[in-house]
Amino acid sequence: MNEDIYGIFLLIVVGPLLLAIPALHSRVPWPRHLAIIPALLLIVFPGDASLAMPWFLFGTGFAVDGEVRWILVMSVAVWLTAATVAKSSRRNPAYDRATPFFLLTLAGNLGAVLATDLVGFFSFSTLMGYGFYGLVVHAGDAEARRAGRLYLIFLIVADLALFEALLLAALTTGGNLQYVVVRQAMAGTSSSQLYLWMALAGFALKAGIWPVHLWLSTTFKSAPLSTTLLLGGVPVAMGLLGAVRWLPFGEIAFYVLGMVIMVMGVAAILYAVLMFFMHAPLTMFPVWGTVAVTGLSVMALGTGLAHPAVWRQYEYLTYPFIASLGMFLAALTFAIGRLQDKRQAPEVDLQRVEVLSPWGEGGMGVIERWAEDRLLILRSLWRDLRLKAVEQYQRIFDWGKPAVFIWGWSATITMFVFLGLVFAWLAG
Amino acid sequence: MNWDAWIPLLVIASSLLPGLIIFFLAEDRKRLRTTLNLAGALVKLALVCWMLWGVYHEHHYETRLTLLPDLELVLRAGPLSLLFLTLSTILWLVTTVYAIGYLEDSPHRSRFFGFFSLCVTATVGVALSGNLITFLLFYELLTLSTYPLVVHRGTEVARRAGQSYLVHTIFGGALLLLGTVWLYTLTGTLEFTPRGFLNDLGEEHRPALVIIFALLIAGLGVKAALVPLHGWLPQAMVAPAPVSALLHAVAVVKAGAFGIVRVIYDVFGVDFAAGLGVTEPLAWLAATTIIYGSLRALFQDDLKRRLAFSTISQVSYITLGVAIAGPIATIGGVVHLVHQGLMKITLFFCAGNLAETLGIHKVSEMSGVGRRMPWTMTAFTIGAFGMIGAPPVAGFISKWYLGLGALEAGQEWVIFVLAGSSLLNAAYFLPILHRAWFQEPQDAWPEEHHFGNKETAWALLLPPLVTALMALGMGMLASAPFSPLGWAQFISQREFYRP
Amino acid sequence: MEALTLLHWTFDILLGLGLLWLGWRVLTSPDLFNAIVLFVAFGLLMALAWVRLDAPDIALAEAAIGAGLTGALLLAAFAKLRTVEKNHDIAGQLEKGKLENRSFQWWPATFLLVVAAGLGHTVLSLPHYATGLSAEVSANLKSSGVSNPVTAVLLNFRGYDTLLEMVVLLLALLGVWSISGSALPREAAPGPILDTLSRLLTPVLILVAAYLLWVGAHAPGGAFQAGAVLGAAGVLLLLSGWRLSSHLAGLPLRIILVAGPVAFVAMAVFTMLTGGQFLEYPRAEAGTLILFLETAATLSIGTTLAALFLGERPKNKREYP
Amino acid sequence: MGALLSEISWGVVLILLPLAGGIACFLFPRAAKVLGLVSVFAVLLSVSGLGWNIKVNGIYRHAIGGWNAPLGIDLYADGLSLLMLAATALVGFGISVYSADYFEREDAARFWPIWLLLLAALNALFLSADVFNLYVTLELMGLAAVALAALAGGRDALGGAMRYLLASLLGSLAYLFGVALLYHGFGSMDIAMLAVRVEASPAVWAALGLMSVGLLLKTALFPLHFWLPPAHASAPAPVSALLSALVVKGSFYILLRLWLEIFGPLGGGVDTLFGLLGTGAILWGSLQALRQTRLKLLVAYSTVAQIGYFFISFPLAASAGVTAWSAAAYLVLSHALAKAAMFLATGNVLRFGGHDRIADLDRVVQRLPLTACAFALAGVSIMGLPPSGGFVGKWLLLQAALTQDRWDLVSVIILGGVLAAGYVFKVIGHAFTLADISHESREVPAKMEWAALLLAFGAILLGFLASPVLSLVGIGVPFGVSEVSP
Amino acid sequence: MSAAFLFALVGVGLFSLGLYALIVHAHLLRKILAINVMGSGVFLVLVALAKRTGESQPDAVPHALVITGIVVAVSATALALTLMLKLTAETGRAELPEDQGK
Repeated sequence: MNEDIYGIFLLIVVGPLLLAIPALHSRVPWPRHLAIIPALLLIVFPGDASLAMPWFLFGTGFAVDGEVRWILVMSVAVWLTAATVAKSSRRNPAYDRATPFFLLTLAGNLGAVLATDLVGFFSFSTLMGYGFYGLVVHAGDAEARRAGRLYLIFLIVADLALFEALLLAALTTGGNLQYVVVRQAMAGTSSSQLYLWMALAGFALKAGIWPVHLWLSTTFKSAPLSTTLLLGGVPVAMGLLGAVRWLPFGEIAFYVLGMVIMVMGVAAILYAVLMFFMHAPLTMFPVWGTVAVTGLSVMALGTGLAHPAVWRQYEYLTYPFIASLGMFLAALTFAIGRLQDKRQAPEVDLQRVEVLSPWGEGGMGVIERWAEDRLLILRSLWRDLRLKAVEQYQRIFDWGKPAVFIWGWSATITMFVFLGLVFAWLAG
Repeated sequence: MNWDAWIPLLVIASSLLPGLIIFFLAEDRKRLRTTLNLAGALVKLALVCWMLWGVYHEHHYETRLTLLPDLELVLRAGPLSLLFLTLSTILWLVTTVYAIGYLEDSPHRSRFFGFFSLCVTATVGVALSGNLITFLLFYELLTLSTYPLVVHRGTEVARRAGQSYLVHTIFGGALLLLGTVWLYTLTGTLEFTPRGFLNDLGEEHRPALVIIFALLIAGLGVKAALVPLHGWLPQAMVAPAPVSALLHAVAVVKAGAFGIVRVIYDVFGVDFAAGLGVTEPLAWLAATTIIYGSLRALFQDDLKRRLAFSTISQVSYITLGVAIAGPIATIGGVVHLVHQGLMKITLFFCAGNLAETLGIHKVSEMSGVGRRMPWTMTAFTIGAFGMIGAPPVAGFISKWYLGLGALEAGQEWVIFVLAGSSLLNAAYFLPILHRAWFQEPQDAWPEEHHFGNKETAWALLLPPLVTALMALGMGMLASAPFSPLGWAQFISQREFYRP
Repeated sequence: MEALTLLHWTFDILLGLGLLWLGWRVLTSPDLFNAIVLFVAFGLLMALAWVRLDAPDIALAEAAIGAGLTGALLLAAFAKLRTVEKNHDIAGQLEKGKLENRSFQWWPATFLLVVAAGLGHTVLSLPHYATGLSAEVSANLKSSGVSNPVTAVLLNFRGYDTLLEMVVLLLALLGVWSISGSALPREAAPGPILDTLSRLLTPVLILVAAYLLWVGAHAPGGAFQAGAVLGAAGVLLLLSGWRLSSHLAGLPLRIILVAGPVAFVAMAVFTMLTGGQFLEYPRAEAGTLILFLETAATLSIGTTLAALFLGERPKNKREYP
Repeated sequence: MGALLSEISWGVVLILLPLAGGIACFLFPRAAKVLGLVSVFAVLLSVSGLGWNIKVNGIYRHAIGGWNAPLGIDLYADGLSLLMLAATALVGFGISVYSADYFEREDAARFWPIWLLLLAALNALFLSADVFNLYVTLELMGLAAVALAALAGGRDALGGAMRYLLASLLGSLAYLFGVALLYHGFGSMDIAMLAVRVEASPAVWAALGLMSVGLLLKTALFPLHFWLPPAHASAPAPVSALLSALVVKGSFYILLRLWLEIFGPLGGGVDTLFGLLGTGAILWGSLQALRQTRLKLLVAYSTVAQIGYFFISFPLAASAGVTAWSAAAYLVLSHALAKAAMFLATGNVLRFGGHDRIADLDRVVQRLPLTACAFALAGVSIMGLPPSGGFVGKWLLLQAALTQDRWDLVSVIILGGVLAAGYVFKVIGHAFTLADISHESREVPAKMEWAALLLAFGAILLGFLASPVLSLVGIGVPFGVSEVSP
Repeated sequence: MSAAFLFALVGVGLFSLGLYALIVHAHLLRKILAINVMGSGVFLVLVALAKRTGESQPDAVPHALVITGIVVAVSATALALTLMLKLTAETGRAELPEDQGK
């Protein structure tokens, strides 16, 4: 059984990576779809399978079982959609440049889903993170770069926190970082609280959980649909997945942290609702949706931490929940994105047509440009109509460009203070 | 006839002889020179592989020549020696290929390659040294053979850089000499011994030993670019790219770092050193260097200078690893010797490619270069991610063991240093990557050369790709039996912490 | 006896003071020419002192070499110096030379006074009676081949020193020739008096030299003194304008110049080949061999001294076109 | 073969051979070059013969004229003498090869006889066991050296030579005064006998003072070095090499010998004074060398500095005799080779470019790579970097200083090395500059470049030969019994 | 106090006098004279002290040494004078070039 599935496992991860290279020169047709096929096969393939890879990093492995298949299904669906969406805007030359990143991100995602231990998960999710960065900024405008920068900072800080957690886990278990082993080992050690804090902080940052969600809102403003679609679903799902897999839920009761997390979840939902009403543009809707929904999940996590019994009761729901959550968010983003696209499509395409089609679709172009102008007027009118007061409120929460900067650094600094406090506590 | 005793000497000779011959070749004997260079490198590689196999199976390779009445010149291939030796040998081969491409048609090639081979000879000698005086000998030879390489361009800036290099290294060499002699007068031996040879020394010598340690570390710290002895390194950037690559990745800085490893583990013995209380200050010094180098790197626009400050920072990981004085951290430090070498040499190769192909010297000129030279920049990206410590590039492995080792040794503060350094590394590398991959190129490159439909010459492109792949492979395959990590663990078990 | 001792004492003290005074005058006399003349006088006084010290061999050597030849060298140099300085058109150079440094310098003087006092004390602290090596010398005198102990020491006991001494002379000549270059020997017309004088004196001097050489074996005299006299003859000839004919100025001259050292080297090789030590003469022939050596040495010394006086190397057209 | 080797009295051969060679050169000036080269090579062989002899039979002693010591003169050679003789022969041979192309026709006729007589003088000096005989050899050496120094002619050379001559004569006279005192005090001139008879007395102290001053003056130890730079800097290159590498060592050897045998055991603070002067020499010489703008002067001042190292051994010898003296001996040897190479290299530069201004060396050095290499290698030894003879010497010196906790001397030794690096690289740095060619160049014969290079290489090679060399030097125990090693 | 010591003291005096003149005077001819006077002083010490044998025959060895010394002195003087003349021809002054060293 394992022998049969061996190659496919490898392909799943290595396939997209290998495809990334020819994709640099766009030599392969349909590279994005091609890359997803192995994963698709894996879903269809019946039965559980696992593969140990002792030679990789500190020794890791891949495995498919019922739980993983849920997530896999969600991922494949989301990625397929994204690939298709992206395919439709083929004329965009940024497409070719984005493809490698798309593939890298895909590889990271799939690898993280399949990994059977912490290091594997960490490595692949890091790959995914940097891939996302590429996807976010590949459009290349200033807004995108700003978003990318923010995203990067969060990503790096998150990785640091997770790295820390990893070290603690490795120290406790003596190098074996299988999920099961770690969960059990961490339940009974003094450093488990530090580990929890670190891992939670890391995943919070990665998933864009309030109050460290900021990269999400900025990114959504500027990224193309194929990216936002992914951003909407994948990171949140992966963040939650990571948290569920890394943390000894159900085995440890950590009331304080649980409560803190629950409060954060509530606050996130409140915040999202508030913002949704004040921050009217349609594009941003998925953002607030995401924030709100993740708030919900965070509440769930907090509850699990505070009351392990509750967690154990509903544990069987975890993976379907994560998968459906991801799916839902992606769908939400996609839907709104399509609407958005419909309105913005002429703007983009017209310019491209003008540049790219020398054989004269002149008439059509003129008409479309006229329509575009009208649309622009409409949009500015609409913007002017917004209440001044709303803008004032908005500033309280989101100050725009300076805020991005401040948020980024404050999050980092908090992180360090946090680390220090916990160490002091540990040492004392 | 015991051939095992000759192999270390042959390893030395395999670069020394070609070097000496090359000095006397006419400038236009390109083919012969190339053949000599590559043949030497390949022979050396073969010998090293042979010894790797042998040492793993407990063979002993040792050459002894009398140097002073009671002191011998000892060349010995132990596991630690072989780690550094293998690194030097492989990178010499790669760098030679690169240099052949890089120096196409530039003047004084014979001189360059001659000193280049001498430099490698010295590095190999440093690696194989079996006692402190042999180490000192090759260490100084390294100083002498790199100086001409630093000033190779012959400009005023180069001359000043060379002067700065000399002032630092001569000064350092003097301190090292002093420490060595002093140690010798106390112990009467200088032989590198697993777990040190000072254990039997009386209590009354402790203050002297502390000073000796400081002297040795100061002497080695110059080459290892420990703050505040790092001043020469950024200046030495005026040298041609292969030199910078060799200087920063293999030869010079590594010789310093390797020396520090030797001093702590084979001269003092790590437990003894920790007992003296000297490792902790060293760890702090290394930490300071790590942060300082990264901070300085943030503000450099000149690409090579940025890389140089990055080197300052990264090399101190090695020092930090051994100064933490625990078995796991040691593995991290020692394996970083190799990892940093591969990653940094990749980066320098790429920087050289940019300069040679497009005339790019500054970060601010790199906009959109990823599209013009995708392969080069891919290699660069891998190297940069390795530096940041992102998995699965080799740098991750080093950081992992360093962090784990620090926790194990109860030195939690090191985690902050690592985290801070990673952040800073990201802060100065990621903008480069961003600019290269995502920004629109400018209208024209500063000075563009065309190489047919390739992005650059093969000899320039292959080396960074090879080293980048190796850096990647060493990270991904860290658990494979003959990976540097595996070997570092082997070293730690066999030499440093054998019960 | 008392009176004689007193007389001797008085004489010795006066002689010593005279030496000191002359030495002082030589070094401080304002006029360089006067200084040189005084130096010759000083040398003669030194010779007197040697006699008082029972060192007639040295007295002879001093008179001939120290006073005579050195004086001649100094005077010749002085004359040339005047020409050179005139050529350089620096009027009053010599006058300046006269006047230079007349002021007394206290620091060196004080310092040297201390040194002199210290050395004086040292000398006085030496034992009042010491035989040195005189016992050994007289014990071995018989087997040395000569009966004059000084000659025995010079040519036999410490013959090696003498060998090197010959080399010193040769070397000085080589140095002088090397520095001052070569010139074609040019005959100058001598004044009538000098001409006559030299014609009369030269044979006499050669005879004296031969006598000194011969007598050196058992009485004061010997190769150096004889050589010096021979040299004086050469100087006289040179002063009177005589020059070596140019075909003799090459190899033949050089052979004569090195005859001394060559004789020594030959002797050394000979003695060693016959199974002895370096310069170990067979006892029986020692006297003869020493005489042979001395003859060669005398020739060389005389010629060398004369050549030193001449300064430039006599040019030989065939060898140095 | 062995019998033949030990049959011949090589010491005598060593003296007579160059002597005869010199005379032959003088007699047949046209063949001077060939005769000279043959003689020097024969001397080299004879030194090997003597070395073999000493190695087999121990100390070499030869009573000249069959009279034994107090009355006659003895030749004496132990390891130390052998070392000096070997250094002389080796360096002398290198310089001779160089000179064969350096001097032409008339100059050759002037150079060769004097040089061979100088060689004879040096050999005689190193073999002598009699203080007065040493005086004669000293004079012989001094006059020959002066004659050579003046060889170039011209204002600088003549001035330098004149100053040198005066200093040399003064030194000899002071030495002779010391000889007089020793003889009249103790009735012998044989060093070994004096060593037995001498006891502390005013005569000995005065003799020590006079002889030391005289010999220091000739050795050019700071502050009595004033004559050296002008003389060494203005002489023709091979002559400068001879003067710096060998002649200075002659008087040092006498001082060392007298100290070891006669004065050293008496104690007193003179060794401290020597140490101080040595320190002064190292610092002053190095700093002056750093300041020079002309290459030859730089090298000459480097000699002043290096001489200082020899004298550092004196204060250290009290309790680490063998190490300190071995260090001195090794430094003398390696300095001889290295400094000769340096001066020869300088000569090449001077011939090629017509000047030796350091700032304008640029292409001169670049187009004479072998010469540059020779200079650099010699520099390595001068700096005391490994692997080189200089390094071994400094290592031993440091070892001796450290076992006695003489931190003052340790710091001076280290500092001297750093300063030396400063001035050596001041020159080498110019090998790589890109300045335009600003002069007419003249061909430099390959032999001249190789001679310099091989000498320099010898200095490096010495770094690997410490053990055999030091064991040879130890024959006859010139440095006393070894102290307990650490 | 005997004649031996008297003349030895005179020798010391001459040595010191000569040294003083050597240091103080700039003119080369004067320096050469000074060296000669010094030499005479040393010779005097050597020979005078040889008279301490207590017999009529003094120690012969120093005598031989002094004869050797006298020849050395004259050789050196000749060389020095030649050098002086050449130097003067170059510089116009019979003094050491003051711009070097010292």
